[in-house]
Amino acid sequence: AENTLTIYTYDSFTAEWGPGPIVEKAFEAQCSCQVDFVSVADGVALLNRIKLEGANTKADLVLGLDTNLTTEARATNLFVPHGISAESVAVPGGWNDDTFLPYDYGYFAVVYDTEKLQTPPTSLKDLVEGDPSQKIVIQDPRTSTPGLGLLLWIKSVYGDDAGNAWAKLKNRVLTVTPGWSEAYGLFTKNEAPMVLSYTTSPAYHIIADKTERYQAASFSEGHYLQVEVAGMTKKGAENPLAKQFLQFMLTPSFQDAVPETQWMLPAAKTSEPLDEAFDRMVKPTKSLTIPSDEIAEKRKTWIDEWLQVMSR
Amino acid sequence: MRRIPADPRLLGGALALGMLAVLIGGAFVGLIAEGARNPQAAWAAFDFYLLRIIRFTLLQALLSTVLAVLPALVVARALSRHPVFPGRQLILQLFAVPLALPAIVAALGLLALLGRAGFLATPLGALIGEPWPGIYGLSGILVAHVFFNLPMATRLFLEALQTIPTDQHRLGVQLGFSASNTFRFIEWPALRKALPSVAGLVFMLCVTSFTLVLTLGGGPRATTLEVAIYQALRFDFDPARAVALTLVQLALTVVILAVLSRLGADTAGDANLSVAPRRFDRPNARERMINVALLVVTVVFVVSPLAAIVFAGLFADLQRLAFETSVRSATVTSLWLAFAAATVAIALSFALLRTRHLLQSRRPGGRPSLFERLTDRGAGYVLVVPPIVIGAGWFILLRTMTDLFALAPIMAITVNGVMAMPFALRLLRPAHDDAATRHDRLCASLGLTGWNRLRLIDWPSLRRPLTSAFAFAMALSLGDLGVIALFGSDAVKTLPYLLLERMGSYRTADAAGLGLFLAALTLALMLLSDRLGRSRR
Amino acid sequence: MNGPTIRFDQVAFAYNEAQFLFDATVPDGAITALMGPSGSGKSTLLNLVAGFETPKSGRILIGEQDMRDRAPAARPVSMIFQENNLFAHLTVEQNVGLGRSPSLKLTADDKRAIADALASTGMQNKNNRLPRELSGGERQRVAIARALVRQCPVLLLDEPFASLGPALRADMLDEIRALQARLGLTVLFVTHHPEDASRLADHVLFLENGHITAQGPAKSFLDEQAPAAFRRYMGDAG
Amino acid sequence: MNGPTIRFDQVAFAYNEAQFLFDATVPDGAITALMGPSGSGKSTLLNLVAGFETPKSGRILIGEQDMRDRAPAARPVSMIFQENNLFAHLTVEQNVGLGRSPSLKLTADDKRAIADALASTGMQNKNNRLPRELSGGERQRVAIARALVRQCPVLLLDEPFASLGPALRADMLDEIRALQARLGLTVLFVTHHPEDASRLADHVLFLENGHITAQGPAKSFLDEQAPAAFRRYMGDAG
Ligand SMILES: Nc1ncnc2c1ncn2[C@@H]1O[C@H](COP(=O)(O)OP(=O)(O)OP(=O)(O)O)[C@@H](O)[C@H]1O
Ligand SMILES: Nc1ncnc2c1ncn2[C@@H]1O[C@H](COP(=O)(O)OP(=O)(O)OP(=O)(O)O)[C@@H](O)[C@H]1O
Ligand SMILES: Cc1ncc(C[n+]2csc(CCO)c2C)c(N)n1
Ligand SMILES: [Mg+2]
Ligand SMILES: [Mg+2]
Repeated sequence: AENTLTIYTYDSFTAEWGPGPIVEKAFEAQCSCQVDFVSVADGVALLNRIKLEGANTKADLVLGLDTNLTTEARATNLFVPHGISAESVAVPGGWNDDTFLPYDYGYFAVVYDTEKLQTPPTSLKDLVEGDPSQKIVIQDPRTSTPGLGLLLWIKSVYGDDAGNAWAKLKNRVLTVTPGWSEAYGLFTKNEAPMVLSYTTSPAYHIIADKTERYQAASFSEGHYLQVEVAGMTKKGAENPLAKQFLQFMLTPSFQDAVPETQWMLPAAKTSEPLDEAFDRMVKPTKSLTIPSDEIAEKRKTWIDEWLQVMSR
Repeated sequence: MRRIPADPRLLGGALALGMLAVLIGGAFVGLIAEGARNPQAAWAAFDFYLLRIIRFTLLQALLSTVLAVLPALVVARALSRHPVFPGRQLILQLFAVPLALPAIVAALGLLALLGRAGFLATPLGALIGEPWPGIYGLSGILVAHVFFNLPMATRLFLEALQTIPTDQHRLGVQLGFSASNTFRFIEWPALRKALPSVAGLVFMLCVTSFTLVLTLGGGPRATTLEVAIYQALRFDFDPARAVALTLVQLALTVVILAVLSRLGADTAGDANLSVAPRRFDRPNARERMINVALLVVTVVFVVSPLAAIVFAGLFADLQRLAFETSVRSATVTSLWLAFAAATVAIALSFALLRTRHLLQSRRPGGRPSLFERLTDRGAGYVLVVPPIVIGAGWFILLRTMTDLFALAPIMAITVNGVMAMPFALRLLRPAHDDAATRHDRLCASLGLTGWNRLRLIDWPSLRRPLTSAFAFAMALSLGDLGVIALFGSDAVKTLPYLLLERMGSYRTADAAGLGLFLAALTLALMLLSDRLGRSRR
Repeated sequence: MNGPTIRFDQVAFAYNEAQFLFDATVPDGAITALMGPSGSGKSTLLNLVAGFETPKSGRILIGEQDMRDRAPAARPVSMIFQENNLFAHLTVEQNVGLGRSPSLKLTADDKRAIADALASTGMQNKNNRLPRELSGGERQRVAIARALVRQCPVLLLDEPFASLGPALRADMLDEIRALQARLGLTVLFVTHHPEDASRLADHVLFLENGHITAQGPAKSFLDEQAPAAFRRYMGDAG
Repeated sequence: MNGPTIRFDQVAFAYNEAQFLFDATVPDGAITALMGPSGSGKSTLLNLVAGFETPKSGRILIGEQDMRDRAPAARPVSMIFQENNLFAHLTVEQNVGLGRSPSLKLTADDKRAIADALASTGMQNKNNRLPRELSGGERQRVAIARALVRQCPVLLLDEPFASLGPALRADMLDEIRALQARLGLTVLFVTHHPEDASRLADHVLFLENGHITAQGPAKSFLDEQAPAAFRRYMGDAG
């Protein structure tokens, strides 16, 4: 309809306690338009949804892909350059993508239970070679972005030796879940003392639960970076609201919602400093990334390699 | 060859099969059309890993089936030997609850008991003399599958046992049958008739199980074909491979089920009016003790994870939850979607059953035709086609339509209905076939056909199994979240969807509360269906 | 209305070993008794007429019409089976009512006819019972009552009087006779009792081993010149 | 072996409206015919003896033993029902064999007895048929064959000869008579045929409306001085 902006995103974004409702309200107040969210399971499903719909898509904007997926997304030829200056963007390593714009970022981290684990691993190597009776729950890289994140993290640290690292880590893995929620659920139900999540996860427990029990382990090799992005479709290029929203996304009205709904770090300025809990989060010494092009090219081989090892 | 006169009952079955064919065929057409751009991908599916997956898929599914079905036979028999005792109805109603739970809720319920930090971890650890390792890996998968399928199989078997004409019990008593004679000559023939189809159903459910296998399986060592299909579509977006893998899954299932079907036999129906309305044999003290022990163990096994779910749910702010608009509207959405899906499931099952029975009665002795086989086991194979395949295929076909989102509820209803149909089919079949053998000639001679027959004969005599199949189908759809998520329409947010959303936004207590709510809703459904199904006199 | 003839024109049929070949005419608007030893094919013959079995070859004509490919429901035939004549979940009254209207939409006329039929079978006080609350003979009587209210030109009865005592059986025979006379039905009924045949039937068809081995007016079967086969069936004393 | 007496000591029973009160003795080691109009309570009486129904008051004694609280399976009674006597999924031979051994573990002796029983009921060629492949009368004969191989002191038969022709019925009656004579059984059988009663029975119990209204030696029922009630049941012609 006239004056409507259709945004495809994943469902935890539009969930009641997600940023969706806040953002929607704020944007509708300034554009006097109607925002329609259409949500799917997660970033990967989002990309496939776009591939499926092709040129017929109803989406003006797609919000919720991450840097591991941008090459593939670009290859669909369904996205158009946003034409917005990225200077207000503040993500590690800077930003110079002309098609996608970030709205938040975070670092993968091993979150552990201080009541169960006195000496958390201090490096990825420590994690891989540590006591196999101290278990970790991870996600499946075939179905989950944090799962893929860990795969890339180990790849970027171990390179061609990643296979051996996995072979060792395997003994510490309690189980591999299909998604982040399942893994985190097992962790908070005390099934395992460690889980793969984000450096910012403890902030949730501090702010909402008022407990310091769960902490992220800082790894000396650095942490793998995930940046979540949005992009404008060909259809969106004809809707002035699309570009307006992308601009809005980098303003405090949007960014203020990020920390305490997404439990990620904002990709641009917020109106007020973050809750002090965030200051106490692990600050990676080094931010690891693998270029999106390389991921697009090699992901399949790497997953096969992972499968080889893990299914032995 | 004699011409078979056209019969509306044949038409019904043909229509139902047609609908299934369109639903699945359409999805395949969509995927293949899309996959044709990259046909080699289909071949790439056949790699080192596939064999391993196939082996594991079959292993866990066969083990799960045996572990669920054999005890279910015994438990169903024990229940039928004691037709009245306090709490019997409640047990049966509770037995319908596991299926309605989203897999992750059930998995967490099981882990709350048997996990490394579960209630039983300490005693179990003491038992084995080291810290309890939890139930991850094959054992976890098996426990979970038995938890889901044993109660269901028990209900299905019990349904079959209840169609035994009461005169047979009178006869057995007359002839001095012991418990084992009764089993051999009266109960086993009825169970055996149901065995292949129940075992087949459980097997298919275990083959296609996904979240449970991934969550409790421990890793890629324990993955199933379903996961590979899921990956092909979700991550790699590789329709050709998804189709190839689905076909592999289908072929394997058909082969295994063909073997399974040798276990059973179509035994002769009894066309007589059942006169004596009760059972006359009383189990002796020893058997009674065994049965009680058996029932207690089973009930504890099924109920304790449910209790864990309830327990966890009680910590939620249930009152707030109950008054939230989002919960209410999700409840309404869930209920009406499930209601519509159950209607589809029952209509399909009924049409298929009638056609199958008609075809069978027309060939005394001979081999069943392809049509008959399709209406029989064939239709059940839909379970092996993952909903994500159906969803994605149709998505591709329909994507040029202007309003795809408006179709989301229709897709959800159809797919859930079709997926619930195999369950409904099995619940209905013993009673239906029995009633049909008894009534067909009489109806034909009185000119009772169509609506009149449905209203005056079929509905009253099948009221109980029909309502319970309906409630069961509703419960199943209630717990499902596959299809809706695929079409991603925010207009139709169901309870499991909301539950997962809360879990994802880390509202664990809310999620537990919703899990409890879903379980309670199922139980209420079962109670209601029981009430409605009871005959009026 | 006058009931049609039923013609069996070289009708062949088989159940595995058991072979049947029927060639005969059942006269129209009259009552014919079908007799013969147990297992000789009486029920089979009725099933062929009613359409529950299909001939391997030959033709069955009711009136002028060939019944091949006619579904049971489409034949002008009403039948009482040897067993299992009632719907277990319907009351006596409803079971009889179905003979009048398959939708149980009953006019005042229908209701009167049903009440009459129940009265004449002595079931008037058991309207609301379910079949399982009836004795064997009472169930048979409900089936007879239903036959009485049906208005089909051909009436087939498979041993409907087996569980009735002599006096009651005689009453039922008279009811059938009256109905037949009133409507001119063609009636074919199976019985093992020569008394029944002599009281009710105009004609007798005698079956043995799947074949019609004797037929003729009822009178001729019941005196000294009865066919030898029939005398054998009756036993030496018969 | 000599079959026991069966004593009904003020046995009261009711199905809703239908009231029953039985007070009589069935003589031991003899054959008693149970006659009476349809619905008079014949099957009910047999069910009480077999234990499928429980008296409201009064006692049933078989021999010296009170049957109260005895499960049907524990009573020294074998019964042929009015309907549904066979297991639909078992062959004729197996159905008969069950009368010999409830686990179908048959000795050579048993097998001989079964073959004999099948032969004497004329079912020898249908050993392997399923009940649904039999005619109504054949099914009854299988049930009779099973009764013949059973060795229970009390035999209850509910209209077992209804679907058999006269000659065959006479044969079956003779078989039962021979079995009874050989084993000294107490036999109680329901029939609607005075010929059957006169051929087989030593005694007659006559039921009406839930009460035993006449009893006596079979002879006395079958001549001019028969009780009035019995003559009514037989019809004026009887
Ligand atoms: N479904 C069947 N399959 C095989 N044989 C059958 C089947 N039905 C009947 N028969 C055989 O066909 C023959 C004729 O059966 P039918 O029922 O017509 O006999 P009938 O004359 O009615 O006997 P009765 O007086 O005992 O009822 C019998 O020998 C019977 O065994
Ligand atoms: N389950 C029941 N509920 C109510 N009434 C019943 C039930 N069973 C039998 N009756 C009634 O009890 C009476 C006696 O039945 P019973 O079966 O003993 O008769 P019967 O003498 O065997 O008759 P028949 O010769 O017709 O078999 C009948 O009037 C019948 O309607
Ligand atoms: C406690 C807590 N920690 C981290 C996240 C962030 N997060 C969890 S899953 C996901 C996307 C991939 O599925 C993201 C960004 C959160 N929401 N809650
Ligand atoms: Mg017959
Ligand atoms: Mg009776």
